[in-house]
Amino acid sequence: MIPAAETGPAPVSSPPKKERGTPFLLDFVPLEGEKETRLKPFFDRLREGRLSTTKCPRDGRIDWPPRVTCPRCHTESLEWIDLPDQGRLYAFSAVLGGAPLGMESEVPFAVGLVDLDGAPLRLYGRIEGRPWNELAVGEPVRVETYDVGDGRFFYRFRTVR
Amino acid sequence: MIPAAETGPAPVSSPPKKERGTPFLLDFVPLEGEKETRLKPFFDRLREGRLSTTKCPRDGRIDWPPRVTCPRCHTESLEWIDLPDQGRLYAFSAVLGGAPLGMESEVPFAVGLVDLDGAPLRLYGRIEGRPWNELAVGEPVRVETYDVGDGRFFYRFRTVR
Amino acid sequence: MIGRRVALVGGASTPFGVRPTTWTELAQEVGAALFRAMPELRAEDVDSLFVGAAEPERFAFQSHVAPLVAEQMGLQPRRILQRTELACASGQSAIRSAYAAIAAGLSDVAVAVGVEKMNLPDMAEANSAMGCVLDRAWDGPHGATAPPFFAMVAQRHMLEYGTTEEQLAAVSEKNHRFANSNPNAQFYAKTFARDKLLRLPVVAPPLRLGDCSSMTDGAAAVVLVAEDLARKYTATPGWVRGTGQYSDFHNLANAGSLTDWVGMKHAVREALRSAKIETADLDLAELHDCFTISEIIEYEALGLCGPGEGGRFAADGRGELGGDLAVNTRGGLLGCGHPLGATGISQALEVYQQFAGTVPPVRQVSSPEWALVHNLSGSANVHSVMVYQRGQGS
Amino acid sequence: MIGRRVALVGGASTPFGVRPTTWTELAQEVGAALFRAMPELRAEDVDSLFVGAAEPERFAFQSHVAPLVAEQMGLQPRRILQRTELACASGQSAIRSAYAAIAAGLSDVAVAVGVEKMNLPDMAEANSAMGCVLDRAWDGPHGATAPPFFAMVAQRHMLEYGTTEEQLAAVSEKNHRFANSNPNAQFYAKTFARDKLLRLPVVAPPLRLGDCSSMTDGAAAVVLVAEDLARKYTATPGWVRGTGQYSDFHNLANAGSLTDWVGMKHAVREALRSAKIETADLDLAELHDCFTISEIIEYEALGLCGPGEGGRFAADGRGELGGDLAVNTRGGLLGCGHPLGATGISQALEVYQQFAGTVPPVRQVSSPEWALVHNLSGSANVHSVMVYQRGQGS
Ligand SMILES: [Zn+2]
Ligand SMILES: [Zn+2]
Repeated sequence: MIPAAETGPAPVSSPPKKERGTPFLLDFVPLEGEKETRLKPFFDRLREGRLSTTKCPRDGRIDWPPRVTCPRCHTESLEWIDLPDQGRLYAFSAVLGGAPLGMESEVPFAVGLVDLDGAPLRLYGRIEGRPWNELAVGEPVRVETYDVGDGRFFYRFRTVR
Repeated sequence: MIPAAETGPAPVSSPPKKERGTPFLLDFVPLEGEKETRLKPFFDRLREGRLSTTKCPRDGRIDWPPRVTCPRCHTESLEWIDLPDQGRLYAFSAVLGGAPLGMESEVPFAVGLVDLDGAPLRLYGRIEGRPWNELAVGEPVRVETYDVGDGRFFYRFRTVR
Repeated sequence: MIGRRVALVGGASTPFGVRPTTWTELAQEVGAALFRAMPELRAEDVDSLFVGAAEPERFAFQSHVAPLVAEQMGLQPRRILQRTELACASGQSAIRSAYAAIAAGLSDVAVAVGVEKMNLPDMAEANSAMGCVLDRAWDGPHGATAPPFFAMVAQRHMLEYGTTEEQLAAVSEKNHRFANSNPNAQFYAKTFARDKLLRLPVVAPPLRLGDCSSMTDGAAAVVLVAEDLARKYTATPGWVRGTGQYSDFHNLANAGSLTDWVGMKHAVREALRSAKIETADLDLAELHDCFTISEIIEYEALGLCGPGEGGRFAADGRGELGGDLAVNTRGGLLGCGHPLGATGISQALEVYQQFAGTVPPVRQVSSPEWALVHNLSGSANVHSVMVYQRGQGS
Repeated sequence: MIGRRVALVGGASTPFGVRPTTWTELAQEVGAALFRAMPELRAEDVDSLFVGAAEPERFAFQSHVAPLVAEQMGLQPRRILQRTELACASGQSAIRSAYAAIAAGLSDVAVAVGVEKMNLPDMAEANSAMGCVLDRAWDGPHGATAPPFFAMVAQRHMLEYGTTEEQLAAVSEKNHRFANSNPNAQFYAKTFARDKLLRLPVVAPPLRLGDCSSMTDGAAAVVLVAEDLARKYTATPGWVRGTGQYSDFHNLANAGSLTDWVGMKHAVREALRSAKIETADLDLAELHDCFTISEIIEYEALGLCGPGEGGRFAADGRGELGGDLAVNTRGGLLGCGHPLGATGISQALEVYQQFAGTVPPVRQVSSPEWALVHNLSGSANVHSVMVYQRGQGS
């Protein structure tokens, strides 16, 4: 027998409304509202300055990005845990041109992969603080959260030296 | 042996530039410039008030939309012919809601399929002139061309009664 | 067919509707639902993944969705991984791809999954996405989307054959009623009597709201396996017996008759020929009722009635359970909603569940053996058909 | 493999580059080029059409492209019609789908065609389209596109193994040089000496302009047929002998080692296993050189050299004609440009032409028998490999 999926809140009756800004299909930042994502707790925590993710209570493993189901045992009862706010640059580069729409004015900007201290995660993100040509593999960075400009929050890294 | 395609002008070295207006991926109207389409003659004729298409000189058949190659014999030596500017409504309906982005302010609008007089073509298009609930299958309409607002031209139909 | 036999051995679906979830979360949900529904399925059994999705690039601003879905579902495909797109028929295309791969020996256990998230913050953007399913550059600037096109189809059918609004409503009432037995359906909890349907607002004349399927969020997945593995997963495999597709045209100028769906006749003929059966052998059919008029013309193209008789066929209840052929027992696109890529998968899931005898009695066909699934896409310019046969008792 | 043998029997390409044409016009051009190149092919022979296209929904604001391409090429598919998408590997996915369909007996004569139009009026929109190939919602907001990702791969390879900019330039110089023999290549008429390459602007450090493949417009098509039909079209069929794919991850956090492409090793192993050959048996390879560092790591993953030795392998000319293995004789993605969906098709066309002995002598491999085609997609999170064998003389 194939049971109906028992997942998630019940369907709601009308789609969320949004004021026209950047068209959705050119807007990289996730929608963060309760009518838009089951990961609202992640964004609520971002708003409090906390970078977090989900952990499966059965196998004790954490995943990135945060999930609504465990990819291994498929439970939907996942726990939220805060992630370390420090890490080290595993690799980095920079965008010197060819940026996506809406990011052209930020060029040049640095990006990198950051090994979080004490967590088995290597996150990709924007690296703020110093120009790309002054960065070094292995140097420490910290996590910061920020308002993207319309009330939504996201995260990035900042050099600490 | 596989010869290189002998089609079209040689590649050019830089993409066309466009002032930022409606993003390309939300803009239904074709790009009409010589760096953008090999069908520029179609749009040049539209600008002169003429709706035209291509005809294959080998088999004498016309196609819609206009083409750069014949779908039957694959020649690229096609002729341009003007189409009749009169036709009759084969079917029609109207958009009373759910319009694509940029067309919401035009709602309600009528659309229909028009059998051109004396040409074996049944074209889809906007029907202007009278509200949709006053239209009738079989009634005559004429072709008109118009500036979409930024110098590009397109075509539509208008009732004649 | 030359290769191995291929069996449909199970599946699952998320709830369909306006869902407070992202595209990606829907893919997670359907993965969890699938493994719950099929406890004997292990992730490492699955060697291939076929993702049916119409427009994630627009609806979710996300391309390269096949590996994304693999990650979401907890799968690691090692044989074949791809997304197939055929607009409204993307789900069935994923199943057909899995079928070909398994038959050819390139895969043993494949998941075909459909995911679509159509309700966006700005529905005008979603409507633009629907518009570019048709010929964007030539028909699109006029405002060409599915409703006005199928409205013209309905207008011509009414004009040529005397089909009525009441006959259209009969299709809608039937499919919404069936959807009341399907907890995953978008309109599971809503009832639509015929007189209520006839009072709903006109969307694209002559079509009313109840004549049109919805913009829907949802995901569904099925599992297909090679013949020797079928019994490992189910006692009631659905064997893929036939397939047919036909592509007529793209620009609306090249559509030919609006009311005689020649392409569907070709696809049906090929699918039935390959299955070595006739329409009369079918016990149930999932027909692509994106609009009520579609199901009416599909009755005709399938050969259930003569040209122009589809409206009366509907009104006479001949597409009901106990009629000539049980059509859209799942609730159809009208009752379930139409998350483009998930629709074809959900239809196949209904076939599996009908064969397994696990649907609620109110829609259970008695001992079904043969089922046909049909999808059209775009302006009915492509028709896709598959035929399944219930496996004999183990 | 269980079904019929499948042969690659011909193909054609449009010029690649910044083309003054629409997506749709490219599809027409490649149709005309195909029928010119294969005068013995009749449109009505073609029963199936597989369209490889990465993002027509964005690059061309057009979905449901399979029937559109059919109309443009003058084809009317009656068996199978679909578009396959796997980002940068969409073209190879179309070929794989045709292969499976023919092997399974579902198609006899199939066209696999790739079309992409990447140069838009506003290139920032095109860059956004490239961004959503990666995990749009989680990596995208940081500005994740291919160049910075592969730049980090290069940085790590340099750090871990001492790979140099000069070694990267060796790959670029080779592939651009080969492209000078290919009139359809984007950089057919341009030369790039190593010292010139090392002075080009940095795009994403440490990668310079010459280390990166371009945004390219172009289309290519090949024809695959069932075994008994091969001789009807060519005296030098390329038999599909093996296929392998592997999907590792999607979000960049789950990439594991940047420099050890485990997924490619899996895909290569499966493809070679199914072809019953080893790397040493290969006579030519088309490797996915979206960036110079890619080809270097692919040498390693293919087993041509040890871990970290790819840079020296390149600098020593071991990937040249007359070296250990002729790699990217067509000119590669670096020299030909990279119209996503067309790339995999163009690579297969090079294999066919090498087998037929019709490429210019400057890039003709001597009596090739075995060829391997590799595509990665996204952030090298998916690897797709096919192996072809030249048919014996008729
Ligand atoms: Zn778990
Ligand atoms: Zn001709």
